[in-house]
Amino acid sequence: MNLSAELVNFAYIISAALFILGLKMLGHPDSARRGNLYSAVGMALAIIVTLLADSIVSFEVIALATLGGTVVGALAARLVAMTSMPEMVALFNGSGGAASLLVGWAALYDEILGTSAPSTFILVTIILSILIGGVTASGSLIAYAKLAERMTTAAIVFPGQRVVNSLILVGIVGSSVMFCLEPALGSQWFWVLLALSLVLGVMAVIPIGGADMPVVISLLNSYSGLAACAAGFAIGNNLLIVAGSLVGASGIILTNIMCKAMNRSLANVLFSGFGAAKAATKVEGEVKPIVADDAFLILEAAQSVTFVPGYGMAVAQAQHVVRELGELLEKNGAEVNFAIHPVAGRMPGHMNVLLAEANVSYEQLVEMDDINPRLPNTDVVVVIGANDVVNPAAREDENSPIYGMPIINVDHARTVFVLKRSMGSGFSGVDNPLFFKENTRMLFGDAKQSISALVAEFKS
Amino acid sequence: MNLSAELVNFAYIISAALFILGLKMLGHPDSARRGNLYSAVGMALAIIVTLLADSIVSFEVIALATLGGTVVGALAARLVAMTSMPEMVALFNGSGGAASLLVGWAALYDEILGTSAPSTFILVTIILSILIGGVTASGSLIAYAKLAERMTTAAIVFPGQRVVNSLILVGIVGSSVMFCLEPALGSQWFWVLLALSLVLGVMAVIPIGGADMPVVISLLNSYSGLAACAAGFAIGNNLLIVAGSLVGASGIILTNIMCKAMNRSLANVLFSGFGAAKAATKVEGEVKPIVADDAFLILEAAQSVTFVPGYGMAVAQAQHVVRELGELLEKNGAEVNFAIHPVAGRMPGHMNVLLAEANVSYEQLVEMDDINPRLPNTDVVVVIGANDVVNPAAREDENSPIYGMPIINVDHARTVFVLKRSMGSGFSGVDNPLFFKENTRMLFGDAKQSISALVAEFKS
Amino acid sequence: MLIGVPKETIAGELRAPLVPASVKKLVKLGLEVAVEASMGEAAGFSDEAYVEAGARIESDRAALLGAADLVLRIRKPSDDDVALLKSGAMHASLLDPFNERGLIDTLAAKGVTAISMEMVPRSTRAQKMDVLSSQANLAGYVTVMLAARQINKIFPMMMTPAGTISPARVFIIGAGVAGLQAIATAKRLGARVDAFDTRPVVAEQVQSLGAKFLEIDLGDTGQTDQGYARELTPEQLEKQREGMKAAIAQADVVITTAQVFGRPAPRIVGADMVAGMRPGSVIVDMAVETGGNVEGSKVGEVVDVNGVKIIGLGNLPSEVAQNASEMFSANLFNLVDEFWDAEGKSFGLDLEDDILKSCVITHDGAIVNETIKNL
Amino acid sequence: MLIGVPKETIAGELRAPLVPASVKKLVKLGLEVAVEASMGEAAGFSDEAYVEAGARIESDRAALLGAADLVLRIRKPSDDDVALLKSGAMHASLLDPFNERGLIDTLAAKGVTAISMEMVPRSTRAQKMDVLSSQANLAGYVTVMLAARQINKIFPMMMTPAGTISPARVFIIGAGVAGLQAIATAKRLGARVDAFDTRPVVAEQVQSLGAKFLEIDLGDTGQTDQGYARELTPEQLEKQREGMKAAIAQADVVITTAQVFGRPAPRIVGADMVAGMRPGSVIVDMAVETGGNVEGSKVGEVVDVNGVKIIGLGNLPSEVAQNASEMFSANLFNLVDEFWDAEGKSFGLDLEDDILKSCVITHDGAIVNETIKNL
Amino acid sequence: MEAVFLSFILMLSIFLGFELISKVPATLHTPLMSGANAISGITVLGALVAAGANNSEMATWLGGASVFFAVINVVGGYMVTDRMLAMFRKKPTGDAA
Amino acid sequence: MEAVFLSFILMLSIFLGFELISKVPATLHTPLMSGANAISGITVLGALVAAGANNSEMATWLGGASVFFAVINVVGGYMVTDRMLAMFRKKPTGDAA
Ligand SMILES: NC(=O)c1ccc[n+]([C@@H]2O[C@H](COP(=O)([O-])OP(=O)(O)OC[C@H]3O[C@@H](n4cnc5c(N)ncnc54)[C@H](OP(=O)(O)O)[C@@H]3O)[C@@H](O)[C@H]2O)c1
Ligand SMILES: NC(=O)c1ccc[n+]([C@@H]2O[C@H](COP(=O)([O-])OP(=O)(O)OC[C@H]3O[C@@H](n4cnc5c(N)ncnc54)[C@H](OP(=O)(O)O)[C@@H]3O)[C@@H](O)[C@H]2O)c1
Ligand SMILES: NC(=O)c1ccc[n+]([C@@H]2O[C@H](COP(=O)([O-])OP(=O)(O)OC[C@H]3O[C@@H](n4cnc5c(N)ncnc54)[C@H](O)[C@@H]3O)[C@@H](O)[C@H]2O)c1
Ligand SMILES: NC(=O)c1ccc[n+]([C@@H]2O[C@H](COP(=O)([O-])OP(=O)(O)OC[C@H]3O[C@@H](n4cnc5c(N)ncnc54)[C@H](O)[C@@H]3O)[C@@H](O)[C@H]2O)c1
Repeated sequence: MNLSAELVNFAYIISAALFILGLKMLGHPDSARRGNLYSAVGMALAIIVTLLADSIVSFEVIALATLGGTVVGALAARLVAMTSMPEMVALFNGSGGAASLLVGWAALYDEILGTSAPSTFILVTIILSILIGGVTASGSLIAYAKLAERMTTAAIVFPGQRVVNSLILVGIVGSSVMFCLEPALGSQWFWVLLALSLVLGVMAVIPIGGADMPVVISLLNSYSGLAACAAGFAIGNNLLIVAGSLVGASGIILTNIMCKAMNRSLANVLFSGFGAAKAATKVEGEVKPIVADDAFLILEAAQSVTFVPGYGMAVAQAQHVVRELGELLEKNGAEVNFAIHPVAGRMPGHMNVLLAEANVSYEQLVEMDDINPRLPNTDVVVVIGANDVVNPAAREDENSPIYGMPIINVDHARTVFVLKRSMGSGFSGVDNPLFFKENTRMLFGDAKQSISALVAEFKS
Repeated sequence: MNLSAELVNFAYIISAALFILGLKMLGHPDSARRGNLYSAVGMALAIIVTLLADSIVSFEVIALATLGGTVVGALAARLVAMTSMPEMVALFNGSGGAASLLVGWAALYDEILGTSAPSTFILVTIILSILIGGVTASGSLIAYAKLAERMTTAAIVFPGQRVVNSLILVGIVGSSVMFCLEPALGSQWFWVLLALSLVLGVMAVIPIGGADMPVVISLLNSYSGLAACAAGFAIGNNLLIVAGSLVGASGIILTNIMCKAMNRSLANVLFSGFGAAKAATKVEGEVKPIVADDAFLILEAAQSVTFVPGYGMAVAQAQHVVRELGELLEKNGAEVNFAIHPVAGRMPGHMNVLLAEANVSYEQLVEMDDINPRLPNTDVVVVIGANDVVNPAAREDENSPIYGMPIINVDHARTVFVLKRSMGSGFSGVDNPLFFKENTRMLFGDAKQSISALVAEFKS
Repeated sequence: MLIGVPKETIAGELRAPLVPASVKKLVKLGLEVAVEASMGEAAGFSDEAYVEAGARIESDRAALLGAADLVLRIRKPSDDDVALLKSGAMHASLLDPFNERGLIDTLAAKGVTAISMEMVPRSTRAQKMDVLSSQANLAGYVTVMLAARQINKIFPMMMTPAGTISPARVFIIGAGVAGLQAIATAKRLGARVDAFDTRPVVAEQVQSLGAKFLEIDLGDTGQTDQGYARELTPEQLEKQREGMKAAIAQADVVITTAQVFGRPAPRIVGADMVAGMRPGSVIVDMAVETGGNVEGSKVGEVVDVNGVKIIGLGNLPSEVAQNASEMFSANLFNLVDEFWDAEGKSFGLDLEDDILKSCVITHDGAIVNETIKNL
Repeated sequence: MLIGVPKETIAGELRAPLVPASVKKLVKLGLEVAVEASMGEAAGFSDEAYVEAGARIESDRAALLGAADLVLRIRKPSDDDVALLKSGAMHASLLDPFNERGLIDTLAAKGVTAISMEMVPRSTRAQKMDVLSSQANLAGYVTVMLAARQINKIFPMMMTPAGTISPARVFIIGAGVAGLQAIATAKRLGARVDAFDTRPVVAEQVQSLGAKFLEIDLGDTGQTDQGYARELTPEQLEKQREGMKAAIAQADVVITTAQVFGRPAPRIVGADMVAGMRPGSVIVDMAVETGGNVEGSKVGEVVDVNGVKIIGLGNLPSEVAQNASEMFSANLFNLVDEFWDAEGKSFGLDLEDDILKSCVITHDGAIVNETIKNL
Repeated sequence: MEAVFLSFILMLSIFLGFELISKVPATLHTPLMSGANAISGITVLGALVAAGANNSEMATWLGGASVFFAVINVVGGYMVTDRMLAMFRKKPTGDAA
Repeated sequence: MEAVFLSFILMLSIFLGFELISKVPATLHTPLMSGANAISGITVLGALVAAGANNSEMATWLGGASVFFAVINVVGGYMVTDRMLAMFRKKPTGDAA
């Protein structure tokens, strides 16, 4: 049965619609599994109609390769331990990249051996497909190795890294140009390009630490979408373009979201290989503000959250929204505490009055001495309009007027959000070095409004 | 300057992107105005490149028509009173429909006078363009007349309406088929089609009451998008297709949203012309459940909201979320009250304790005798786990054990939401006819969860 | 029709059966009102206020009672007062009819139509006339205030520079109207509150106020169709005591409000349980007037048992006499209003009516109430 | 080093300066503690508890005071007690140094190092030793409980079948530590609360508790760098009285806590203002011991002025003696702990230290405190 | 093949339309409708081609008329939308509500 | 002209991709990534054409290899995603939290 190109393409439209639906549904916990199924159906449809199209004449190689791929893929997916999923995804992604590279390479044969001379546009798309495919393939392999701890998970940095990387880039651009000018099957420029693409993938991933790998995989995933898209241009296939660009765009967004959840910027990851050596020396005394959107992502990923309320919570009358945020966090699976400093507020028991009014249960209130040993294992501390009671100067600065006062050591937690309206000081008028610490983020604004914004994020 | 088709189309891509951005931004209050500007820029770009394209050779008619259209459009937009905006939009929409109709018609000339015989596909798209354009044009005119009170705003219903409408539909299908079989410029089938399209538009809108007009206009707006889309197919213009289908799809969604805000179903509006006569006889004793999404839309549009808490609010411990919802409604511009029935709850002052705990100010609490006269002018009453205290049987049913007890007459309000878990009765064990009233919607579920869902909607 | 309101004579009774606001409403209905001089003084309502509201002040008690068609008062009348009533007059007040058979007979003999306010049924419709509810509600509030004054601790939790004060633990036995209000008040003040009641439906009500309900499996308990508790069997009572022991020992404050309608209050807290409490803690026995829930409690006294103070103050609503009078008065007004025939200018004494059937005790020289007649 | 804790002798003083929990901590630091027999009884702490915590019970007061290196107590010592002290001993208690020049001189003459607890500075660091704060906090709570017991109304709003009870209006004058806690407590009980203070920073603090701040324009008022109020000029005081008149007349409860450190309390509520209040309403004058904010208030009495009750109870923290003792004791412990040199096993009496500089009054036979010396 | 591409575009546009207008506050319903209506004036492109291509006289006149109507829709639509949106001043953010 | 259509499609797909993945709960990051990765296995179509079109031997072998890799990506990707998602049982809705 041979389908006309029109029919095939209409089937592709349906496939594309199924991919779109699938992606949409993957974003909601309730529908995610069904979404994956939809997308798989779309894929199956696309493959079937492609096989039935009249452009395919021999099936032996296809059958063999498909069988092999299916067995490998299925076994890998089945047998891998639940905990090794991420590295498995990296490997799959890498094979997708390899496939794009090979498709581009094969297209090169068709084009160059074809009737007319290949247009530059086609050549460029082919080169892109090979380049991005190559980067994805080798990069994913490295990511896999890091995640599976087959190599050091630490960032690999060496002097002159930036120079080397720049040289590689120059080499890629140069060989691409040369190849376009003189496209030939055995061209040495082609081999240079191929090799450099693979090397670039390796170089891009090695300077990134193991903890950042999920972000890298997400990014490589986005790349593999772009590679498919480029391949689509190269061989004139709409579905490759649609599906590829969908994956490319959504992958970038997802990467961005994941970056935020890890409290890093996308640029930081994108160019980490070229700036990692520099990033180590941070300016002391820099204030890092954060907006509610980003704070939400970090809170959402947190396993343990401790609130430290102070006078500012009372001024903002934020106790009700704070309790609500606490409930939402608990529903999200986090352990939530309220650490009460004895002198927080403006009268003894000020925080107790407010939190009781908001119906925070007594069980969640923790005294300073009990919370301090637990803070180093706390993911996020949210300081709500407190200042003096979390001022590390009381611990560190012998000249401070509050030196010696026991404080809540929020700076020992993994991440600290400080919610206040300005950089102003508290009752005692003492400046607070907490605001400048590496792991502190300032969420400026009225505490009630800031917390409400976080609550809104949780509910949407 | 003559632009190549490629260049024109690349410019169209930019225009399309601007439309998409514009529509996206129109959905958020902060960016809406800028969004409209983006979309206008996209339109200007599209018009300019089209004029520069090599397909356009004479400009006199264009110049004249453009001048005329600009003057009329600008004057109308400037001079119309703020209150008459909706009818103005209806008129604009109508002229959009007329334009589509005319483009289709003109395309007919090109096709039939053209070199090859017109394909059926093209003919169908032309007919669609004329049909939808015609319906939009005449329908919008009627909608305008109703809104501007140039004709009766009441629904016009006559016996045999459904028969007439069915005949018109049959006529349209028949004449279309005949025309496709025998396409000719002066064909009587064409005229029949044209006339019936215009009649259909009229028939579709007259049976709809004035209050529903905004929904109808939104729907017609969606139609005019589809008409543009059909015209795009007819003349092979990508931008028409993209912009037209964008408007078509978003218009349908918007219509749906507006329907929900008016507490009606889209089907009800879509087929109102064909079922209006039947809709008058409603089954008595029907319970109408509602989900939080829909309830939200009604609350969002409400100017005055009264909460009536009962024992169920206490059981659900929903007082905090209720206060929050109240605050959100107030921020949204509604007047919010809490009507407290003297015997609500299970101890005297039960509601007071809870609402005070949640920090609802005493000023918002209203006694039964004070709220009752105000209820007929209240948009929405939200009954939160109350039952006996809002049971109209106490007023209406002489045999009821609670006959004679003064109640809060929530059934006098425009819309009543009853939040409870089941159809079960309250403390007194008496069934509640309120649940079956025309203007009552049951929001089933634990009160705290229901209210939280509403709050979440408000925040997203 | 003339309403007569004598001054309460029982010592410590500060409430007034009718406040000026209700007088005004009664006058508007077309009734005449006469009140004994200084009737409302103790509750904060001056004679002038009554006059302003439209009442007549009468200093001669005998004349007042002799002339009235309807006498409104809080406590049951003395025999002397009954003697002064005119035959055929109506009389609405608390009567304690289960225990005052003599008084009932006297009233019947005198031909008085006596309404016992405690017999108003506990239906949704009658709730506005229900003085037991309205007064118990205030009493529940007062119990907590009494406990808060007597105990040497504060109720709320406070984390302060000088250490953390843990919240007082309050345990409330009997979560009827008074018990629930006590729960709410103690919760408001920041205490940690547990409660217990024999009626199973109450658990949800307690939780609806944010307090904890102590689960004790007593087997079948249930309630009457009026919503009152049934009396427990001795075994059940023993089980209950056992189950509550730990809760009482932990508590800083125990408030008991357990009543069984028409019977003496159940004895729930024994001397052993009192002994188990920390010195300095406090027990408020709200049932002290009907026999007491707590062993050793005495009416009108604060008994100190090894440092545990047992407060047995009676007539708690009188402690907030102003509000209590307002509520009692509103209840009486609602009763009159419900049955007042505005056209006929008369009281529609329909003995078939659900409410009147249960609260009118004597009429036309006989005891008409079924429950009381067959006692 | 031996800490000696004599029993308080002043009538009505139920608090104990040191509770067993603190004794345990002191012993752990390496100090010896001796307490007079039955020292903590009134606050609920038995001698056994002290022994268990590691203290020695001493029934001979003279021996106790004569042997102690550091005496801890609540109230200032009598001259007899001072005479018993050994020269060079330290003595920490309230001293009222502004008004007790004679006592200070005696202490200096005896060579005692006397620490005046009220002179502990109001810095963030010293707050844990600040007994004025910790006791005023509890006193603020007690004022509301006193008012709630005395008034014939309830505090919260209630919408009931028998009508709506409007919330009590509470007006609080002076929103320092005690005033703020009074605000919080009254709010918790459901009252409608307004407050006034002369220090402008307080407005925000009042609002942070959900209460309303009464704005009266007094011109420049301000506060000392210790956070205490400055004394008003007579004109300002007049303005204040005028501005508060309406608020007081409306109020069911007025609670006054206004103090000016080291001076007699300002007289704020005059007889005319009391007369303007509704009979049945209540005034609590917390400043009664330092002269009273209210005209007509008497220490230790409830004065009835035309139905308005003016409560002038002194020593309010004693009403919640258990918690008050715990707090006072924690403050004293924190003081010792802060300056205790664990290695040298001695008290680091560094007179250059911010805190000690302001609270040590006499040392080595002389008055060392600048403020007091130059009084 | 063109039909294929156009259908692809149609499908994608419809999905996008749905995604874009998922949740709009009620206050924006009218301006959004009006703004979308202005976009549907895109028919003006078809009208321009019809009026300017000089294919047949009738087509030119029909095209001219359709340019007239389409321009009304475009110009009026954008202007009226802008006027409506100009009324949406941000509410002053008020006190810490 | 084909490039025009393809670009149109690209533009629309990108917008759609952005709209679709606007807010995803953190728990779904990994499965979503994995699911998207499976979709990117769409290269399999190109691979099939390359392997089956019989244009040149080299192209066929390259195509065959790329079919192999692409199929791994597709099959493995969908299956692993499904396995991950199967773990997301809805939490029991618990008490009235
Ligand atoms: N507990 C007591 O009994 C008592 C009594 C008197 C004094 N004190 C003293 O008060 C201090 C208490 O420490 P603390 O950490 O609770 O308070 P704090 O040190 O005074 O700091 C409060 C912080 O809250 C912020 N804030 C104010 N309003 C806000 C709003 N609406 N939204 C967000 N932030 C707001 C302020 O920063 P921005 O202005 O930048 O927003 C301020 O820095 C201690 O120094 C203590 O000694 C305590
Ligand atoms: N105020 C007093 O002093 C007092 C004292 C005793 C008795 N009463 C009586 O109690 C009644 C009070 O009337 P009311 O209207 O407040 O209460 P009600 O008539 O008892 O109705 C309460 C309703 O709340 C619903 N509900 C329970 N839990 C819920 C939850 N978690 N979420 C949502 N809904 C929930 C129940 O319906 P579902 O089960 O379908 O959810 C029930 O129908 C009157 O009859 C009064 O006479 C009053
Ligand atoms: N329908 C109405 O409108 C209305 C009005 C008022 C009250 N009621 C109902 O009547 C019920 C009882 O009212 P009440 O407060 O006047 O009752 P009550 O004063 O007779 O008794 C007080 C409480 O003591 C409890 N009790 C009895 N024996 C006990 C024991 N051994 N241990 C522990 N608790 C014991 C009772 O269950 C009751 O809750 C209320 O809970 C309410 O539901 C209904
Ligand atoms: N730094 C700390 O850790 C710390 C500790 C305790 C207290 N403080 C500060 O010290 C302040 C005062 O504390 P306090 O409560 O012990 O003060 P206080 O007992 O000396 O006075 C009570 C209140 O009365 C007010 N007052 C004086 N004259 C008045 C008048 N004419 N009218 C109305 N009010 C008048 C004062 O302003 C003060 O608020 C507190 O508000 C607090 O901010 C700080």
